[in-house]
Amino acid sequence: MKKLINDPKSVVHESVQGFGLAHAGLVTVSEDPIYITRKDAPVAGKVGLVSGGGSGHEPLHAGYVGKGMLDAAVPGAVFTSPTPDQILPATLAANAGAGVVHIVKNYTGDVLNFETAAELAEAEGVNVRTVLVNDDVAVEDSLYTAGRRGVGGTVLVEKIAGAAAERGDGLEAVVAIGERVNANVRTMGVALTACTVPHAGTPSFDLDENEIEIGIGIHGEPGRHRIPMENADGITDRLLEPVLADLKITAGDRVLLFVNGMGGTPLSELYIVYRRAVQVLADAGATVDRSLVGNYITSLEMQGCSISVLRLDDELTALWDAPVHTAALRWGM
Amino acid sequence: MKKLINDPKSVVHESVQGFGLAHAGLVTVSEDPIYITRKDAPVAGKVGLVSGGGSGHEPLHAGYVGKGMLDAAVPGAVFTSPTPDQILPATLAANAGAGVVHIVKNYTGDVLNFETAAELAEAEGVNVRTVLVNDDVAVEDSLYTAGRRGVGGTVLVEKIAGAAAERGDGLEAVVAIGERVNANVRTMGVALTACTVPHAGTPSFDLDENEIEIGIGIHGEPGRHRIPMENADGITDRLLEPVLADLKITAGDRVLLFVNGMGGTPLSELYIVYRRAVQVLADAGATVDRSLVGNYITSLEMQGCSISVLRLDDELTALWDAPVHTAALRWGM
Amino acid sequence: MTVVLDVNWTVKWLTLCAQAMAEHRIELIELDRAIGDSDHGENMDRGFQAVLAKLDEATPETPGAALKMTAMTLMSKVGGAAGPLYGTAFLRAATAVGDAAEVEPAAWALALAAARDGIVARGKAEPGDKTMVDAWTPAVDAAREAADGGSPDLLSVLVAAAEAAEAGAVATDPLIARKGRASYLGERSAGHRDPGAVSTALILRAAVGAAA
Amino acid sequence: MTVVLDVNWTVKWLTLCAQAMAEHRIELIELDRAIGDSDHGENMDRGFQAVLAKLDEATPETPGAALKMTAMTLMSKVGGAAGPLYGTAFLRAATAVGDAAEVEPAAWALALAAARDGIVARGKAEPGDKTMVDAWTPAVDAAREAADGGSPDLLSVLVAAAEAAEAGAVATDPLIARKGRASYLGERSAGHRDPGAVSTALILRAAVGAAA
Ligand SMILES: Nc1ncnc2c1ncn2[C@@H]1O[C@H](COP(=O)(O)OP(=O)(O)O)[C@@H](O)[C@H]1O
Ligand SMILES: Nc1ncnc2c1ncn2[C@@H]1O[C@H](COP(=O)(O)OP(=O)(O)O)[C@@H](O)[C@H]1O
Ligand SMILES: [Mg+2]
Ligand SMILES: [Mg+2]
Ligand SMILES: [Mg+2]
Ligand SMILES: [Mg+2]
Repeated sequence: MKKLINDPKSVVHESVQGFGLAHAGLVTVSEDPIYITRKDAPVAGKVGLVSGGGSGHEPLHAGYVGKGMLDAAVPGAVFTSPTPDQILPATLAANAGAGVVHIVKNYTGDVLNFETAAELAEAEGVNVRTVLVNDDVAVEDSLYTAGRRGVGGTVLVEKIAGAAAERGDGLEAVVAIGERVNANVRTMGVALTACTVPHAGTPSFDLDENEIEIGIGIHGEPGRHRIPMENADGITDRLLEPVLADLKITAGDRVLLFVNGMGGTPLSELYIVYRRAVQVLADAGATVDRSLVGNYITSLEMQGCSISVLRLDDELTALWDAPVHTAALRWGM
Repeated sequence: MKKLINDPKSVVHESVQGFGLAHAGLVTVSEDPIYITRKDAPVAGKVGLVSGGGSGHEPLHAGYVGKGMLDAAVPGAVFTSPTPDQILPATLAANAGAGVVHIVKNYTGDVLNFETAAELAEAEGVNVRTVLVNDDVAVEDSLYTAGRRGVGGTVLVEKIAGAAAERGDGLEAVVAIGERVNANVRTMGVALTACTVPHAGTPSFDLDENEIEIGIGIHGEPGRHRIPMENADGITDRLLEPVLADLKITAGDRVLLFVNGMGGTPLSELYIVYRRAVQVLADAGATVDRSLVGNYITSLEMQGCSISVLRLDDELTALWDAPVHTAALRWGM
Repeated sequence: MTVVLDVNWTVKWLTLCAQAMAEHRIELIELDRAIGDSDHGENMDRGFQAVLAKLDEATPETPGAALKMTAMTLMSKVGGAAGPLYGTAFLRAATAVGDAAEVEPAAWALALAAARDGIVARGKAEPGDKTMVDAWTPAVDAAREAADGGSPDLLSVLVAAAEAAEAGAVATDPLIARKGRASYLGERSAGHRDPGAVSTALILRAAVGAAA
Repeated sequence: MTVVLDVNWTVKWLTLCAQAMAEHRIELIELDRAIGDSDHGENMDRGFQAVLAKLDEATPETPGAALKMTAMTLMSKVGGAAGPLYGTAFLRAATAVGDAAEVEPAAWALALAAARDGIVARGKAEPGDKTMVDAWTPAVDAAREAADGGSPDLLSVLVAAAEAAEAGAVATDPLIARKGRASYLGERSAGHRDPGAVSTALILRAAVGAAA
């Protein structure tokens, strides 16, 4: 394992310190317990947005703290959800009295820890609502499983719900927008290589030189099945097929196409995937109205990508276009 | 070699097509020969800025085409400089009559091909000037060598010269700004792993599990020397030392600190390096006034980073802050 | 020498838990690597090291106080799925034993049942879902049986719980996970042991060690 | 059979060059991998395949026309350092042979010298800098000597040039590069053969093959 780190135990702490130094105009970093807030939090009258989860997915979530997106982010240890004693103060810091929305990726650990923190915050008089993100079509959604995971769609939920909060929507309205995004986005990912969690020191799974792992999540966990290496167009088709089927994409749909890198794949390859995805969507009669291509929700240095498709309507499009100023996503200001 | 590609021969072509589709509002893509221009090029009255070089360094250069930065980018084959028959039409497309500046990284291939293109463009009546970027302190600068390479500083030259052209500076003034940036920026890089050029199929050099390569360029070429793996702080110190010495950084200097990922290193690790670099600069009495952290000039999926330091003055700072709207760098608009 | 479940025993138990997590850290990481995200050993080790640090700061007055401190510490230091689940387990156990200075074997069996119920209440897993519940449930049953039986001495209750938990952990091998991260693997989760079931067995085995 | 350097020979030469680049593509990539950026074989192969395609489209009328077409094609298809350098070399050679239908051995030796001078003019490398110049310079000298000598037949000029270029390429092994990408390696460039010198030797060896 070769990493630009000092000590597996200090990775999150030092990285967050560096992040705070690099974006001092944008965010405030609390070091003990660790959480990041928007410089001007709490913003008077605004619903607060808080998200968090294990580290190792950067720029998620700290990179999305700022105007038009999150008020606070709570990073856990690498691939380990944060604890209530971090989430609670982040929630309090984000609360301007209009209530706080927790955006939680659907993993047992995240759900349980945010649940506890929400109870504690409610006990301190904060109105907390939760938007659960579960956009991963690689996982069967069933009452008898942990349910679908939250993956690429999380970035879109955070951006669009963030814009709704910024324009002044109330607590229930922000939740409704977040849930609308979640209901209209599906994602599927592929890994070409595994990643190495610093404290583990060995790759999170073993993959042969000519195998790829279809249906991976974002925690270096193995995926749904393993197939021989294919070319980019073949992989793209394979990822998009269940996404479009589950979303029931039909002719005339307008979509946002999000090709996300898992961290170790060159941007040039993501554009090759994007190119094919546009063709496939065109064949389905859908129009790509908005796009996002890059490393936005990663798994350390894993090679691979995920494709997310979000069905747009006029309001979601306008909220997507609304100005945003965070470390990792910025436009209009 | 596992890559999200269809065929090593079509990598650049398909990637540029995808790029064009994803950023259709921003750029126009010419496919034969391949080059990318700003949607509204040539911009009346404005000096045109053209850069280019081998592919594999994305988002460089196509990602920097747009308002406030480049008018055209010319991608060659992977790690191979583009040819005059690409550079010439890109130069003509960027020319609004006020002349064109070629921003060229100092590699024999880039220099020779841009030189030829410049002659051909001059023959067609275009005023062409060249800004040669050579910021890499890993390489000895001498009349008897190919000279220092152009690496991380290129991004800063393109942004700042681009802002100068955008505010209406004339040809010689834009060149002077570009050269001032180049004179005040130094860079040094490290590789933790090699990268694999698609058509080559094997890693560009062999590195043991506990070795790193100090002083690498951006073409997967081996570096200046090889040392046993060190921690992030140690590596940061090692990279910064020659940068600060060569730049003669002294107490009171204000700088832009640019920690660049080589493509395969997680963002979280870049922030760990950034954190240490700020400490080292502080110890030298310098203030980090502006910063850039991320994958901006890469070597495919190589793991590692480079650190660039640019000595700022008020004008360079203002030009850095000026609005920019490209696929990979955007603020103020 | 008859063993009593007092605060000394509790502190010794927690100390041995911390020792076991440190020793089995890599094993638990490896188990989690196979069907999860490679962090269970790291999480448990971090959590129990923090418990040790707390014990260093101040010695709790009762077994219940020690268990409550452990609950709060695991909750705030472990994270992931295991943090809230073990946190709830220790909290429910603490509530069950109240502020007694010594806990009777039968009461301990009830405390284990309360812990298990807490885990089920939070995590909604059923036996057979390939989670830590598959170690806790047989342990709870075995402890109750031992406590109800002819010789309700503490040691036999602890040994029964540990052995049942260990057997329960082994029995997760062929199961297909239906809860937690391993469930994403579907059928590919079969053939691997659940890391949380193993850490549960380690914790209950440490309880035996504390009585030695 | 005496060999004449006419357009047929030139076309055959270029065809054999393309064949040699395809065959040695991986070898040249490997050489460039050691002290450069792993693209020389790919670049040269791409360039000469394009030359082949041009030859398919239309047969040039004179050796000079074939050389000029080659120059323009390499210039626009090879890229990197080798593209402009070989482009210039072929362009200067084309100019040297003019529009003659047949080129005399002595004139060919002069054309090779012009090619070499073009490379030096563009790349500023001196002999010993570990570049293709280290293959061209001995080749030029040997060709001139053979052409000046007793039996100025074409084949002996071609053979002399090829052998000298091959020896020149081998002689780059111990050199420390002072130009091109290999120069970044400093002393670590010693112990490797320069890829451009090897491709030069391949080109000049193909010229012998075309006369067979
Ligand atoms: N819903 C659940 N109910 C009971 N136990 C669970 C549940 N989900 C996960 N677990 C247990 O937690 C263990 C994983 O813990 P850990 O690796 O620390 O957390 P995470 O899965 O968040 O990375 C599993 O091995 C399993 O025993
Ligand atoms: N300044 C120079 N003069 C002469 N030959 C050079 C010079 N620079 C590089 N070369 C030759 O070019 C070869 C490399 O070509 P190639 O790999 O195709 O281009 P690049 O170095 O741009 O990747 C070297 O092996 C060397 O022979
Ligand atoms: Mg985890
Ligand atoms: Mg090259
Ligand atoms: Mg885990
Ligand atoms: Mg090369």
